[in-house]
Amino acid sequence: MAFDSYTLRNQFPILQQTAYGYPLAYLDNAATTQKPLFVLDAIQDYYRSFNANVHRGAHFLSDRATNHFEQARERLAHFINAPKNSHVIWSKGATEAINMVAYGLEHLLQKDDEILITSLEHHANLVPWQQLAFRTGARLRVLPLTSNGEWENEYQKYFTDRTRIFAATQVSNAIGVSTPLKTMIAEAQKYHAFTLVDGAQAVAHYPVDVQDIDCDFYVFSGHKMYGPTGIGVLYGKSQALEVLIPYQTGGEMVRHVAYQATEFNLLPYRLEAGTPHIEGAIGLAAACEFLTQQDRPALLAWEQKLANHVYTRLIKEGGIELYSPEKNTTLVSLSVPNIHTIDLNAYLDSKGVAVRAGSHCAHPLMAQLGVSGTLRASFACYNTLEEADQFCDVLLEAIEILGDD
Amino acid sequence: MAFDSYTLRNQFPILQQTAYGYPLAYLDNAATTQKPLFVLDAIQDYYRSFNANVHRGAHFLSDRATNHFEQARERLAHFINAPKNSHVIWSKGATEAINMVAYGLEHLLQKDDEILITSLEHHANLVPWQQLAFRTGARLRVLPLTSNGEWENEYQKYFTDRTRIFAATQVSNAIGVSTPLKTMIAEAQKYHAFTLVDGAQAVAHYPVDVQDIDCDFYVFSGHKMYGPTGIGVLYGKSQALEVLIPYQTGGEMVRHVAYQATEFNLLPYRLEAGTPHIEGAIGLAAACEFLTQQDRPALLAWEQKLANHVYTRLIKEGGIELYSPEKNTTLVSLSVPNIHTIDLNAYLDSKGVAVRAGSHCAHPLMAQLGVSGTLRASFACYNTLEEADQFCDVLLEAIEILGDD
Amino acid sequence: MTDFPTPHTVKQQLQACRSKEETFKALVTLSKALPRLSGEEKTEDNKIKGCESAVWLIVEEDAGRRYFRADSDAKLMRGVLVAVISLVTGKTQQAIQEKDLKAELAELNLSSYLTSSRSNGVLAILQALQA
Amino acid sequence: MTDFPTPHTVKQQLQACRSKEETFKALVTLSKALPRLSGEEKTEDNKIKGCESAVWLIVEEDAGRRYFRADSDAKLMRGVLVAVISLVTGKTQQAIQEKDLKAELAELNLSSYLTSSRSNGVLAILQALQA
Ligand SMILES: Cc1ncc(COP(=O)(O)O)c(C=O)c1O
Ligand SMILES: Cc1ncc(COP(=O)(O)O)c(C=O)c1O
Repeated sequence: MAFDSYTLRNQFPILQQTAYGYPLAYLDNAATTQKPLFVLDAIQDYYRSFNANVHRGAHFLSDRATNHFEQARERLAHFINAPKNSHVIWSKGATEAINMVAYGLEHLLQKDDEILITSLEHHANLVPWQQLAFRTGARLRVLPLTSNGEWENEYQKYFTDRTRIFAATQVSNAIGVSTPLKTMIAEAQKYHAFTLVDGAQAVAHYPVDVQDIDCDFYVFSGHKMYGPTGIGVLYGKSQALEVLIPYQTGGEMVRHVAYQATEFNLLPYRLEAGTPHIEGAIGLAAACEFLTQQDRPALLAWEQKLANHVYTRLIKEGGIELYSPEKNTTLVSLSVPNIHTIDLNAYLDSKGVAVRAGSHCAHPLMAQLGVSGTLRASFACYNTLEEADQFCDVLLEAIEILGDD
Repeated sequence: MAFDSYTLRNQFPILQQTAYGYPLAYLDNAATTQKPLFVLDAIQDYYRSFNANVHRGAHFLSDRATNHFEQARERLAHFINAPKNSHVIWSKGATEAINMVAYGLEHLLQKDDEILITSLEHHANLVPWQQLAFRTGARLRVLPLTSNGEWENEYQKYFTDRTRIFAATQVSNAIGVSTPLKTMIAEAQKYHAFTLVDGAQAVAHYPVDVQDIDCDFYVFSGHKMYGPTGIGVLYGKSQALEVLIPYQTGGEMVRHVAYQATEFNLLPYRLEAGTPHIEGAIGLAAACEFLTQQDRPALLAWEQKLANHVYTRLIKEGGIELYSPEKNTTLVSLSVPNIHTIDLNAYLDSKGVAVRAGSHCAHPLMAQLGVSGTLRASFACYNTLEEADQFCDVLLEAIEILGDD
Repeated sequence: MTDFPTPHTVKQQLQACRSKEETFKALVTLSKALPRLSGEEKTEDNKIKGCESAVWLIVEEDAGRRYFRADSDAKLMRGVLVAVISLVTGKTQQAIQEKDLKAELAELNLSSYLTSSRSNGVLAILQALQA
Repeated sequence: MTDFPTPHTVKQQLQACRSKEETFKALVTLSKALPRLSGEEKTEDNKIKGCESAVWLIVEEDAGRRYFRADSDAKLMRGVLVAVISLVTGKTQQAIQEKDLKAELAELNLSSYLTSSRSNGVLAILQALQA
């Protein structure tokens, strides 16, 4: 394989530590990834050399800050193949981006209109739509996807002439399956619904082409793709962004303000009130550059190999329920009958293995699977086969100790 | 004086550079401040040692990240003398915090209710209220303050039984005057109005005691007080925060989610949807610590001395209109008849002086002053008398060259 | 199902642990001493809010003394419940309220249950016990 | 009020500048060559959106050639306007559109007017000239 995770790890100083005397195996990457030195250096460089407020100033530092900030937007546009920079709106993260759309479309929704989501959604791509439905009298409908991420038989009946918004995740954070995104979007388009894709779990692993997906909106968070916290992106087609009522108002997003009326600015600024998270935008652009410099197919193949390795070892053991697919995923999600995932988690932690237990912010999906939660090990490019084995070994040990009744 | 800005400057590597061959005099601190090494180190330390997602995880790194994140909240609470940590809600900045309140109170507003602001407000503390008024049929009223920040004669008539919200800045970003905050708040309380104070220009300079001010809400941005970008605070009294409808929904802010209904979490989490800006919170707490370690009265006295020095030099020259007060302010705001502030700004920049020209996001205030914009030099603790003189010298040179007709 | 242990036994068992692994094993052993609640007893009212695992707590009073029964769907939490309950059961409300339970848990090597991310759980239980 | 300078004079004056300060002085000199617009000509329609200072532009056509008159409330901007207009005035629309105005401004030491924070202004003017 063209790439070597052991070399790449040198970019991540945080991984070179022990936890309670054990090597730290950080397998909680679907929650947040670690940051390469390349990103940390970009942040330091910003604050040490050219920090200033953007757009409004005209001096040595503010010119440089503005140039870097707008170049960051350009890099992000390039990263997801957006046709123009102005399609990239900075947000705090995926959650804020979805809320921006839910708020911005409210004026177009009427009683008995329908908002369609899938059964695999994270709360971030569910609660904003549910609350929007409550406010407008629209109905929230749920497209049932099987736990393999496939369509149910009669999915057609969920799309109707009243479907105004269709929001779907690209990859499930809880069980790692990918959804049949392009066909779902195409189906929604037949009904002229606005389409939003939650790419939070996709961007770190898969190449994303928003023009190919052809959705109206695409959202993601920087911190899940090797970038800083507090920054994310709302991508939108021009016409889609144009109809959004600005979610926030204030400085930067206005042309002229009088007490009686305010004239808003053009895109992208119209949707970016206040001083932006300049450091975050520059750091996230550095994360894109870091990823672009890698052999991305090799990275993905490696992450999938680690997940598959764990899947294969555990399925052989028996007595473990696996919810993630065997292949083509970068995480493993499981439960063990009669042992609480929180107990497994605590035991794994005590031996240096960082994973996540619980509902993964997807209560309805857990209900559908018939569990209160799962244990999730999620991989990033810097993880190693040793870490995958450390997870399996300690998990089996935990089952032995905790299963003792 | 107990403090020495030349020593303090060593904490700010960005200031040790030249612009076009001239020493860089960064006098645009009201737009954003530079960050001390103490803050930069806290950011690096976070990403290099304990970056993880907070609250939802239970492992070595997430425990440490959560502890630091919640300690950051505690430090902020302490910094503004909030009675409990849960009164501190993280926001993207002052702008988002004001929008959170404007959105959250909408359900309490009726047609013909009144929202009262002052004539000194930044667009961030104006447009959200104006738009709220448009949405609800409430009236936006403007309490006229003189350009000395004093009450107009008949201010009483602006407070009425219909005044539901009173929002005022503590310090004007455009002209540097302080408002008669406590008496205004007390007046608003007589009418049981919700009170919000925009502290964006206050926190870096003045000690803030929210219990003493006794406002319902107090907002500010981290980047204007030596902290990172993308982070700020919404402080609120318990009862005030409790009535806010959550502005954003999604993960973290929920207790339980079903398709039919969602149970929200307790404060502060109820108002913090999604993965927070963890680095930002930790960096901002470091900025508070940095400030707390200084002799703050000495810092303020120094900043005021610099502003007063410039004021005194320029007033002697004649032909310059000064809008900021002579004393008790940390900035100088001016215009020169027949010379556009943008031209002055460009000339100053060419000699390394970074100031700001324009309306300072306060169009209505500019209209009141009868100018299209002003030139503003704003000081921070690391500025020097040499820089203040560099500003005056280059400004006078600019007036000579540009005034030549 | 063993007898409900005394604070002394709990202390001995937990303080002897030299690693997290040993603490877990000890908590598993302790957990077996917790009489499980019946389905009907696991009501919403008895549920303690803010725990990552489901925890139910029933307080009974007899002659001025308080007795606690509890359950959880997580085994280690049941072990923790045995430890905490051993510290307070059979005492008067006032005696319970005067205790510094956080400090006592820390002495039992259980302080990792008191960090802010997990505390939601155990701190809420302590509050319920001292209510 | 001097004659409207030729591209050649503009080039000579601006390319001779060895510092930003000299460029400013040259722009001030150039600005004097710009005939000011009357109050009535400064309409909202003639105003170019997106400039930090107010800029008005009037296009007139005569025998297939375009002539530009402009004004601004900022003096340096008036100097810049003289420079840009000298490059295009009296030419056909097609000839104007074929020009790489950004590159020509850069040659005139005016590239600092083309950075993204200030560009709003000058880039909007170039667009209007080439429309
Ligand atoms: C008085 C005042 N209020 C509000 C703001 C908005 O702050 P931010 O842009 O950080 O949200 C500013 C800063 O521009 C300000 O000076
Ligand atoms: C699929 C999915 N959508 C949305 C989110 C929300 O992202 P954030 O918390 O960064 O806003 C997450 C992450 O938690 C996620 O996994």
